[in-house]
Amino acid sequence: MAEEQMNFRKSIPAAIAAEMRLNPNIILLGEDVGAAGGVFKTSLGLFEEFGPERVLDTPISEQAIIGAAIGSAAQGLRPIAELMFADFAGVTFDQIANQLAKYRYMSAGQYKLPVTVRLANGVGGGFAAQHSQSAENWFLNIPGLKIVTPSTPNDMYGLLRSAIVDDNPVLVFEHKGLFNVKGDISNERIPLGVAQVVTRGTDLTIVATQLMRHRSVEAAEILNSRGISVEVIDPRTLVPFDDATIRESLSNTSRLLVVQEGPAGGSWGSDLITRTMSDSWSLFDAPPRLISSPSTPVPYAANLENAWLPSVDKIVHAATELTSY
Amino acid sequence: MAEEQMNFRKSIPAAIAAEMRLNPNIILLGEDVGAAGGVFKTSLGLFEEFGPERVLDTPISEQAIIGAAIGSAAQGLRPIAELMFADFAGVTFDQIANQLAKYRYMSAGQYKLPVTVRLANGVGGGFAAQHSQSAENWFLNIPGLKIVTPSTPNDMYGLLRSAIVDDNPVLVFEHKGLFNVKGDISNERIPLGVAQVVTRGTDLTIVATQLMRHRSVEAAEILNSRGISVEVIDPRTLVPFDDATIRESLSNTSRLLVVQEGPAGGSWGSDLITRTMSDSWSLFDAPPRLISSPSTPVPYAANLENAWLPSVDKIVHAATELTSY
Amino acid sequence: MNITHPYVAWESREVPTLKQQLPNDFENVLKKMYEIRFFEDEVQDLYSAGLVRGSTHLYQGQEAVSVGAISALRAEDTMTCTYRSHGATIAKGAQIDACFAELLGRAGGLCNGKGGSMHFTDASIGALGSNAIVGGHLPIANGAALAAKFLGTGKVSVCFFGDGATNIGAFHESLNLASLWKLPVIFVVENNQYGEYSPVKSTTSGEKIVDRALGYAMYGVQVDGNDVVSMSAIVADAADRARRGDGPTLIEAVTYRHSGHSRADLAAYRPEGELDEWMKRDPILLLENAIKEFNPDGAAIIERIKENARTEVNEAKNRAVSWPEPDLSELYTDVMD
Amino acid sequence: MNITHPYVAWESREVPTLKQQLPNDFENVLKKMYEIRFFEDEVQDLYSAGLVRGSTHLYQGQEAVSVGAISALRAEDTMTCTYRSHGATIAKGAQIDACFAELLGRAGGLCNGKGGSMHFTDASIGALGSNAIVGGHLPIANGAALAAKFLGTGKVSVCFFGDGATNIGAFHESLNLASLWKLPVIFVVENNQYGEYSPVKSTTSGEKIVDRALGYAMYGVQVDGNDVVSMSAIVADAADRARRGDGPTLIEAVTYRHSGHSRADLAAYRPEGELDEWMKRDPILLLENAIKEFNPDGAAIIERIKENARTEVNEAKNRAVSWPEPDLSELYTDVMD
Ligand SMILES: Cc1ncc(C[n+]2csc(CCOP(=O)(O)OP(=O)(O)O)c2C)c(N)n1
Ligand SMILES: Cc1ncc(C[n+]2csc(CCOP(=O)(O)OP(=O)(O)O)c2C)c(N)n1
Ligand SMILES: [Mg+2]
Ligand SMILES: [Mg+2]
Repeated sequence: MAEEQMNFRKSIPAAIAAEMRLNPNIILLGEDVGAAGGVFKTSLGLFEEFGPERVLDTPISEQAIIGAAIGSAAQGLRPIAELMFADFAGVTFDQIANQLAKYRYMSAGQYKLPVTVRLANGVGGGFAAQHSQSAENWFLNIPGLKIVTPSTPNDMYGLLRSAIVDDNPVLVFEHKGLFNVKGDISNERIPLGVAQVVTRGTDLTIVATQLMRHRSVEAAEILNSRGISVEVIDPRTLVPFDDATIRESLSNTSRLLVVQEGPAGGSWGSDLITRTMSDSWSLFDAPPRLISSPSTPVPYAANLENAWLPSVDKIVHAATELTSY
Repeated sequence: MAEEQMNFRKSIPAAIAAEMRLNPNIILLGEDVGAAGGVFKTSLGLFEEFGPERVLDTPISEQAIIGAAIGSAAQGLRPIAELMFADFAGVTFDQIANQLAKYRYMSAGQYKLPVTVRLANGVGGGFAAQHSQSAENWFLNIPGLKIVTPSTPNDMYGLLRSAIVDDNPVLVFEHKGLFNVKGDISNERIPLGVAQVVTRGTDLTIVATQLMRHRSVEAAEILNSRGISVEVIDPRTLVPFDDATIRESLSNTSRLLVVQEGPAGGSWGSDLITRTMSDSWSLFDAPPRLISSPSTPVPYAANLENAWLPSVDKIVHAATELTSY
Repeated sequence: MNITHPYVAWESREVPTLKQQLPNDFENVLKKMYEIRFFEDEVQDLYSAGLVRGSTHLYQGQEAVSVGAISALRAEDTMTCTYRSHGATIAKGAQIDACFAELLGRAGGLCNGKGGSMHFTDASIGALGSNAIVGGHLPIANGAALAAKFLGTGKVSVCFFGDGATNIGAFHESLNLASLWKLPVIFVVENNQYGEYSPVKSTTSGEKIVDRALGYAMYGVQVDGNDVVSMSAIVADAADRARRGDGPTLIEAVTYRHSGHSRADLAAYRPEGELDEWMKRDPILLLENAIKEFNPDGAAIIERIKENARTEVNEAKNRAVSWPEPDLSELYTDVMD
Repeated sequence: MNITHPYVAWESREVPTLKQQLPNDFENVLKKMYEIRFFEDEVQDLYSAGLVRGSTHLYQGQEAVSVGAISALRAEDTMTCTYRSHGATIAKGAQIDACFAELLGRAGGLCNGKGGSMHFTDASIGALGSNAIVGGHLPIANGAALAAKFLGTGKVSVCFFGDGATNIGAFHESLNLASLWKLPVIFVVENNQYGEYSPVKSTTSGEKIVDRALGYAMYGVQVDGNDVVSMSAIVADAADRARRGDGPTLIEAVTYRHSGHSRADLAAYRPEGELDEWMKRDPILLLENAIKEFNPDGAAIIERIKENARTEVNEAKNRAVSWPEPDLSELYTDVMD
């Protein structure tokens, strides 16, 4: 199909519409996803095209939203539930972690739940502590959930389509800081669990998602100009994680830097380093390094929030240190 | 004070009573914690001693329980909230992660919340997927919470007392598989954030908590008898974590094995390995290793549940491999 | 205090009772109730013998609630329930040997032994799942109803839960949404007087649980949960309303659990004599009295049904006990594709 | 339909209104309302100028709710509210420059700039905190009330939230617990007709929000939230009841927000003419009309108060804009000891 330029925000309803056209049993539900087109305008046009039976505005009842998705999925629908800010997963954590994720296992496979949960995560410019979290990390210890973290309009589009047609529960995190990023869209599904090598390089492997992927690419350009050749890899999916691509890169670079928004504790970056160290110890010529946010909630003030986010400078600095190890 | 033998279960109300006697503003609230003495009998006798105003039975309303603790702590009380099975933290995740943990930061320190939350975690013999989780891992990515995981009656007693008098929110995980473990009680507070070196050794450092600490000690005995000298360390507190003690041990053993109940993703074991590798790379002579449960919910059937838990055998095997690296 | 509540049918409608009539298919109804009774008696024994692990929550005394409710529904209707779900799952039609096997953690169990006592699930009979999180299944019951409405299957979603569950957030969110969207769902509160060790009044504000229906402009009915005819009639009404597109109903079935909350709970918190009073209203006893009253051969019929049920349950248990543990590979399956 | 609801005072009690009387301290009441109005107008400008980040939720049109409520309370009473909390926090007595500074992310802000628009907190005046999670503060309001009861301080805990919040689980759990424990808490629903872009009827089942009080056997009152005298009288009643140990009250204050939900929302979803109708019932206008009606010097008094408020707000803003950003070290403080 023809490529077209689209921003991240618009790629979302485009992906949903593409799948909804193919399968009449796909529904979308959430707060103000219908008539209003979503608070982030990420479901714009869907209500008009698919009507109030397939695009459902709900009360502010996140447990009811996820439960409706679970039950209807068990009975033949393929629901997409939007939770708006990912932080709101807190009020429906039970429905996601104890119900959605475990349903298939507890029933020994009698029910599969093709549920997509959409969440807007990350720092978005002054939303403060309860509206800025990288909530993808909350679910890493909960088996039974796929976790998707797209960084470009094309990945957003293609991965969301794959999430919707996947037979497993999939959490899709849409980063608030990326909504206005533009890029080409190839109008195709992108398989879950396949990393993307964003820039090729030989001295250092940087693994990063979402906003940090973009900062890492910026850093890589600076580093390249200083003679340090950096391979930036975007895993795109955290569960399942494409360890093979990281390992392959490491076998060339011998150095690993993981850059992540959000605190280090219980994070995917921490998991990646532990897995890679344990399994591919001999590939390393230097200690692995995790750049993350400090262990604090997200502050409001611009200068504090900026300092909370790992900066391009910080990445450049750490990369330089690592490669001179 | 004189030492006495006590089991893990009984050390809990003993600790609570000791602090309640010292401070009239300590209250305990939760489902059936009062007249019934708790579903695990871990508040036995408190209702009788302190009465219904300080030991409060609540409805099945976990959000209301944690909220009552937060608000009353902001107004001068020192509440202990019991959530019964740690898995139920799912229905009040928002109150813990978005409210309790962030309250102090968001208000720039205007309020400190001396709240203790007690949760019964881990596998307890056939409670299955929704009543067996190691929920301590759910909170690692949430700054603002101390996390305590005692393994012995004495640690349970002493750490719980410290949690209660701590000015920060503290989550205390009481492992269901340990309730009947007996041991000496020294009747003193034990500071949070200090690891315990359980067995001294020179070939390998094993770090483990709760049930896995006990299995690790068993494994260490077997390994010792085979000429492998193992240092078992119980961190006792996951946040703050006593990295220094681990590092010191590693500087002797050069080998690290972390043993943990629960899946590897987003876990404290994963965090520990990443931190230690990044900070103390040169101490390692072999790849670090994480033994964890498989990435599945906890199954019910005895043989499956047993296989889900890391066994002494598995520890012995991994330790042997590591030391021959 | 008498609340005038336009949505509560209780005061305004004659509810048929066992004093007036037998259930249509009274033999099957009695049989199901006995199957459940004997099943639970056996479970208690198996538990005491150390063969059932974790927790079990028995249903003796509440049989009329789910048996009555399900007798008014269609086979294809869906059901969700709590950890105290052995009764409802058998009432819905699960194989008894597979139920035993699940409790025993055996291959051939409803969930291959992976779920256990608190997670009885049988997709083949529309038993969508039992939930060990209080209130966790109410939102899910809505989802099943939403699918029925969307697909036009005419299915009704029945949701059983306890009095204690009416105080948890998920209850509220679910009732509001169901009412708003006119979902074909029937919420059945089994008010067995206690949530764990706490009497319902000590944890639940309001005059009656069913009063909460008003806040959602939902039909609400309080009914004698030990009277299988009343239960059936009220649920039949609710199912009609649901299938007509008139939305959900909240039914408060007043009943009693004979045993403690779970496992070894001896229920010392119950006032002296309370159990005795309720034993006089044992749902099986009430049904048997009616059968004897309305049928000259009543006593003989009862005896036959009872013995059949006893034998079947016993044989089912013996089969299940002989089945093997699940294969170790089961540990890793059914997580994700 | 008219529901006979024994707990609802609305029908059974005469509620005083601005048609009958002025607030006792009407000058201060008007001043507060103008402070809030001008504050929010400035915030809109600051937001448009790119000086306020994230989200802001303005309060114009709802001033009578919190100003009226708080005028009936004691200074030591505690308050919790939502992200739409600038009004309530100023009503409770926060310094206006510190409020501006918080929005601007400056040192000297209520929370040193760490909280922002959605987390106004001022311990010195009992403003326990604003919550960006819908319903998240209701359980916390109970906690403050529990402490007051336990310590015998006589403090009342007032809790403001929106109509949309009445559909979330925490609402239900909180009202049940408050009723059960007879906590001295006043739940004030600011029914401003919309939750985000959704009209209240599209998300909220039941005839009236206040009907939900019945399920908890709680006092419930619906009141004209644009009438500062009615608000004050009803809250005074509720506070008396709370201090007497008679427990909580649910007050549904019917009101309207003049602007969109947040930031750039132009509120295109509102029916044509709706805003105009409500502007005729602007709470400031209603109060001014009453002042003119009851006081021969009314017009002059109003003019003086208005200008004072305008000047004070403007000066406060100018001060706040000149304050520095928080020190970078603030990033790391106030997490844990
Ligand atoms: C969210 C949650 N909180 C607490 C529990 C522990 N628990 C299990 S059963 C129960 C009592 C439930 O009472 P009720 O709803 O009346 O049902 P019953 O057991 O009487 O059938 C409690 C508190 C739980 N399983 N889930
Ligand atoms: C748990 C949760 N869900 C959703 C949101 C997003 N949200 C913020 S305000 C709002 C509308 C709230 O409406 P209402 O309670 O009527 O208050 P109002 O904004 O009208 O004052 C929503 C849905 C949130 N902040 N928290
Ligand atoms: Mg009950
Ligand atoms: Mg509103």
